[in-house]
Amino acid sequence: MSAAQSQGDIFDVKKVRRLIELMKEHDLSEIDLKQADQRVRIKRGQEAVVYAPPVAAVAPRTSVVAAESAPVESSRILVISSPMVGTFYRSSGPDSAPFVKVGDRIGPEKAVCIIEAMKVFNEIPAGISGQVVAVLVENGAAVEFGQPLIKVDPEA
Amino acid sequence: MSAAQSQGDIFDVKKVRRLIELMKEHDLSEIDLKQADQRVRIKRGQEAVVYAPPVAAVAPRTSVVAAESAPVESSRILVISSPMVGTFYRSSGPDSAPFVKVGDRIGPEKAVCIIEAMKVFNEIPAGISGQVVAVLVENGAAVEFGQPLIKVDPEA
Amino acid sequence: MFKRILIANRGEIALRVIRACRELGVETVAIYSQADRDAGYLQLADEAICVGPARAADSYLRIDRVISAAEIGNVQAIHPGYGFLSENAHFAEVCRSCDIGFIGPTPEAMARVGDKNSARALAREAGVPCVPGSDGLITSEQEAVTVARSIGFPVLLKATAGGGGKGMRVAANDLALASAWQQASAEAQAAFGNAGIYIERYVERPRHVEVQILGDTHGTMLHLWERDCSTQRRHQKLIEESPSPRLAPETRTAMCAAAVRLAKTAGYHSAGTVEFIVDQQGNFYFIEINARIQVEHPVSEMVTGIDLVKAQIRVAAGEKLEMKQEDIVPRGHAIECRINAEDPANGFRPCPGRIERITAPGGFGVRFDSHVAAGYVVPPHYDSLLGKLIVHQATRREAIETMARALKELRIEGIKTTVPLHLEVLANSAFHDSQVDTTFVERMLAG
Amino acid sequence: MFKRILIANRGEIALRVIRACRELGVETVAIYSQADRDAGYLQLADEAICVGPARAADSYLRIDRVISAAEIGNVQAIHPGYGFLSENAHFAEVCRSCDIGFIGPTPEAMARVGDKNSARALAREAGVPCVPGSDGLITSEQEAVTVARSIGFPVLLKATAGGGGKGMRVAANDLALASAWQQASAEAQAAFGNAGIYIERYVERPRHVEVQILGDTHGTMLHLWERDCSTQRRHQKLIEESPSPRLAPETRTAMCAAAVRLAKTAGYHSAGTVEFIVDQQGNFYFIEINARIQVEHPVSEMVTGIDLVKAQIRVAAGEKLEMKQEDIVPRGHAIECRINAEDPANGFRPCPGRIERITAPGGFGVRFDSHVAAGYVVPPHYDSLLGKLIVHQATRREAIETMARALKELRIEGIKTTVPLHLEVLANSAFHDSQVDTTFVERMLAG
Repeated sequence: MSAAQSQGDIFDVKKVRRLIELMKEHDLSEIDLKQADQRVRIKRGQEAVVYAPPVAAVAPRTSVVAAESAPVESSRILVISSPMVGTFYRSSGPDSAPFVKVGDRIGPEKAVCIIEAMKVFNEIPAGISGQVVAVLVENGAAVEFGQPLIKVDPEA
Repeated sequence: MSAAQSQGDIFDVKKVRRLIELMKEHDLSEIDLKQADQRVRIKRGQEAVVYAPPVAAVAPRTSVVAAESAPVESSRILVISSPMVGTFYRSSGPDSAPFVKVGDRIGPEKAVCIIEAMKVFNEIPAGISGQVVAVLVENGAAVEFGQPLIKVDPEA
Repeated sequence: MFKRILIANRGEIALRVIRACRELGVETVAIYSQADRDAGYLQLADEAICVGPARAADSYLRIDRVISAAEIGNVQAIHPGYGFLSENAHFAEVCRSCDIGFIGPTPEAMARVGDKNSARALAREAGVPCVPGSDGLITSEQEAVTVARSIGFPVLLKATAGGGGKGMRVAANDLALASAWQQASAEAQAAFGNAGIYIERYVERPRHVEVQILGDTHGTMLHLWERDCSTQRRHQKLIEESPSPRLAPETRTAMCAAAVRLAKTAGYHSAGTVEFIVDQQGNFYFIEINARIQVEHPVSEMVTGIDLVKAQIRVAAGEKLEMKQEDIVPRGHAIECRINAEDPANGFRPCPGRIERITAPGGFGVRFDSHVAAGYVVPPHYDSLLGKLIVHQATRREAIETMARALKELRIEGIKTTVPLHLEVLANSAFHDSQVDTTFVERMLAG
Repeated sequence: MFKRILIANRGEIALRVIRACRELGVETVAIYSQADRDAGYLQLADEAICVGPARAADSYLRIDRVISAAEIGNVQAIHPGYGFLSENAHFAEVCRSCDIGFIGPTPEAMARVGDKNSARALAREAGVPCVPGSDGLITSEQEAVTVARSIGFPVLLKATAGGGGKGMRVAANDLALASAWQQASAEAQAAFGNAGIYIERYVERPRHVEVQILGDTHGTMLHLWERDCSTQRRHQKLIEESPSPRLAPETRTAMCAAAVRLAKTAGYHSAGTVEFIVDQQGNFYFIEINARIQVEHPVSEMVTGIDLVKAQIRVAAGEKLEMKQEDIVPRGHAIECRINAEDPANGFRPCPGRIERITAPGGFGVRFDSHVAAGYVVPPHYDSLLGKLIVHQATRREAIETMARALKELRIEGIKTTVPLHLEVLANSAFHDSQVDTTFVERMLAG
C-alpha cells in the first residue's frame, strides 16, 4: 500500500499520455508495466496479422433474420420471417393449394402461410410486394421467432 | 515490499524512456524485465505475422534475460545474469571496494560480485570481456535466477 | 420421469436447470430472445428456440410463445425458473390445459399463496405468527387510521400484489399515514394493476430469515432449514447464508415447523420459500411465500447436500420424496454473494457491456454458478445477475475467509460488478459479528 | 501461525497451497522455473522467485536454490506439495538446519516410512497386515527362489526405493523368477540408485484403497477415512473416490484403525496416506506410506468437509487439532478425475502445447482445481496434470451422473486431454457396478 502510494497514481492521465507519446515517437506496439498490484499496459496499432496488398474485399455482414418481424434487405432480396413460434403450413388444409409458390407475384396483404400456435391458425400476410423466389421452410415444420420463411424479390 | 521500494518507481516515465532508447539503439523488439513483483515489458514494432508481398523485414528476436546463465548478445551490449538465487553483494565486505564499477574493463576470470546463497558466498566471474556499462542491482538486494546483474560492452 | 422439458427462463437459472436435467438424463429445450442468441449455455441444451425480440414482454413473458415453443419442442413439462412467468398462476393453468406439466405448485396453491392478504389468512389458519395488522384489505383512509391506531405506530403499508419494495410505505403517525396511503395505493395500481393495500406493524431493523420447503404430490412436505438474507440493499438481496447466525435453536425449530405447517395448509408441493422477519427480540413473523425456486437456493443445497432443482423436477414427475425430515441434517456454513453487473461507485447503476475476460475462482468449498464467459455481452434488457459465488465451510468464520479469497480470485474485466461491495461487507466488523439486519448495508454505505 | 511461507512446487498444487494460505492470512512466496514464468497462479502469490531453468533437476529439485529463495523470501516455513522434494528426508533436514519450518513430517519419520522395507517392519510392529513376503531385502537369486517357494508363487519383486511401478516384476515360477530378479534389480539401480529388492506374494486383481491420516505434534493422530484408487492405468491413478465402494464396513473400520496405529508407531504427524491393497476375498494388506499431501486429497475433503491443506499448515505451525475422530463423519460420495494433457487415442502420449480456450464446469457438487487458463502453455518438462475435476453428491450413482455432466461441460481447446477416457470409464458397466480392480482400465482399453 505504502509502495503504491509512494509511486503516485498510475491512473494519472498525464503520465499515461506521456507514455503514449513515447510509444508513438518510437513506434512501440506495447508497453506493460507492473509493480505490486499496479499495472499499466498499453497496446498500439495493429496488434495482429497484417495482410499485404491487394486487400481482399470482405463482404459486409448482413443479417436476414435479425429484424423484429419485418423483412430486412440483403442486397435486393427481401425475407419474410416468422413473427411467432409455431408450426408452419403452406396451405389452409391438406387438400388446399399452397398460399404461394415460387414465381408468384404478391402484394402486402397477400397471406403467404399459416403459423399454428396454441391451436390457433394465424394467417401471415406478406407485408411486402414482389415475386416469391424461395420458400425456405417445409410444410408442417416447426419455426422459431424471426426464422426466415420466404424470399421475395421486390424488383422483379 | 522493501525490494520494490529500493528499486524505485517503475512507472517513472524517464526510466521507461531510457529503456526505449536502449531498445532502439540495439534494435530490440521486446524487453521483459521482472523482479519480485515488478515487471517492465515493452514491445516495439509489429510483433506478429506479416504476410507478403512485400515481406517486411522482421527484426530478429533477441532475449536479454532468457539465458540459462551465460550472457547472451543483444546487438552490442552483453548482460551478466545471476546463475542462482541469493543476495547480491558488490564487494567482499562492507569496507571493501566494489569488485567492479561502471567504466571498468574486465576479463572473463574477473569476479564481478558475490552472491550469497545458504550462507555460502559465491564469487561470480564475468565470463566475458569488455567494459562495464551498468550495474543493475543494488548492494544487498535479493536476486533470482536469471536476473540481469551487470551490463558489459564487449567492443568498447 | 420426463423425457424432455422446456426451460422458460434465461441466464444462470436456465443453465442451472440444464445441468440438473443432464444429470437426470432429461433432454432440454431452451428458449431465448434475440438478445440472448449468442449465450453459451444455449449450446448445452438439446434444442434452443427463439421466442421473440429482446424485450421480455415480447419474449420470455409471452405465454403464447412459450407454450408454442413447448409444443413444437415436444416437451412434457416446463421449468419456469424464477422471475418471468414462474409465479404466474394463469401460466400454470395454461400449461395444465395444454397438458404440459408445470414444474412448480398447482395453479390453485400458487394463487392461494401469491396474494399476500390470502397468504396471511392461511398463516393464521395454520397458527403461524404474522406481523400484527389489518385482517384484510383496507378500503379507505379512515379505516387505515383506525387500524393503525389499534396495532400501534409506526405502521407499514404494503401492496397485496407487491414485491421488491414497490407500493410499500412507512408511517409514524396519523398525518404521515394520510399521504403514505395515497402514495402506496397509487404506486400499487401503477405497478401491479391492483391498488389493494394492507397494513402491518412496522418492525424496526428486522432480520430477513426464510425457510426452504420441498414437498411431493404424495403428501410429504419437508423443510431444508433456513437462510438469512438480511444483507440487502433497497430490498434487493446481496448476500445470503445458512444457517442464520444468532438465531436461537428453539426459534429456528419453531420457524421451520411453522413453514411446513403453512405449506401443508396451502396444499403446496414442489420447492418454495416461506419468508419471515425476525425482530430484535427474536420473535418471528410470516411475510410471504415465494412459489418457485429462489436465486439463493444454493446455500441450502450446500448445507444439506440436497440438489433442489433435481428434487423439484422429480416431484413434478410424480416421484415420491425418498428422504425424511430427520435425514436433512445441515452441515457447516454456506454463504452466497450475488455478482451483479452494477457499478457500486455509481449508485449501483446497471452496467451492461462486453466481458473481455473472466477468471472463475475454484478450490475447496467454492461453487460458481454463472452463465457468462469471456466475450459474453451482458444485455441491458434483463436483471443484472452475472452469477452466484457460493462457499461452504465448516464454520461461518471460515466461510467468510473462503468467500473473501474467492472474490479476490474472481476477475471480470470489461464491466463493473458488485465484487468490491461484497469485499467491503465481508471486511465489516458488524457482518463478522452477525450484527446484520435489513438496514445494515445502507447504514454501512452511508457511514 | 506462520506469517509467510514458501511453496516449493508448481501447477495446481502450488495454487492449492496459495488458496489455503490466503484463507489463513498467511503470505506466500512462490518459486518458479523459467518454463513457468507466465503461469497465472504466480500472480496470486505475494512474491514469486525464479529458481532456475525449465529442467526440474536444475530448478524445483535444487535444494540449495529452494533454500536460498526461502531465505531471500524471508519465510518461516516451506510447503513442499507433492512430488519434487516433498518426500526427500534430506531436504526436510536441511530446512531444519536452516531453521525453516517444513510442512510435513519430521525427517526421521519420513525416512522411517519412506523405505519400503523399514515401513514393512513398522507395520509388523504395529500389527498391521502386510502381503506375505521376505523379511527384508533379498541379496541373491538363490535366496529369492527360497523365499518365493516359501510364500508361494506367483510372487512380486519390488524395489525398496521404488515408486510408480519402476523396478517391479511378477514371476509365476522359478524360471521366470531368475530373469525377473535380474531385470528388477538392474532397473531399480538405474532408476533410484538403489538395487535393493524385496519379494511379496503377488495379489491378483487387487483394489487399491488408501487411508488419509492427519496428525498434530501433540500426539493426536486421526484418519479421514479411505479413498479407492483402483481405476489406474499403468500404476498411474486416473479416478479416485471416497468412500471405497463394496468395502465391508468392518474391513473399513479395521483398515482405518490400522493406518492410525501404523502412523503412531512411526512417530508420524502432518497429513499422509497409508496405502493398502484389498484382495478379491476382502483381505487388506499394507503397501506403503506417502509422507505428503496427495494429488487425490480433495475427495477426502469433500466427504469430510475438512480442508486438509489448511489443517496441514496449522499443525506444522504447532497448533493442536481441535477435532476428534468421532467428529469426522463422511457424507455422500466424492469422485475425482485427473485431467491430464495426454492423448488417449495415441497411447496416452503427453500432449504439451497452448490451451486456446477453456470452459470450466460449475454448479452443484462440482469443484475444479486447476492452474490453467486460456492462453496457458503446458510446458513439456513436468507431469501432464492440468487439473482435477471433483464432484460430491449424496450417492455414488449421482456422483457419476454429475461427473459425466461436468466432464461434458469442460472444454479444453488446443491440446488433447484424458476427458474422453474418463467418459468411457464412467459409461462402463463394470465401473457402475464398482467391479473395479487395478487391472480394470487396461482390460477396458484392450476391449
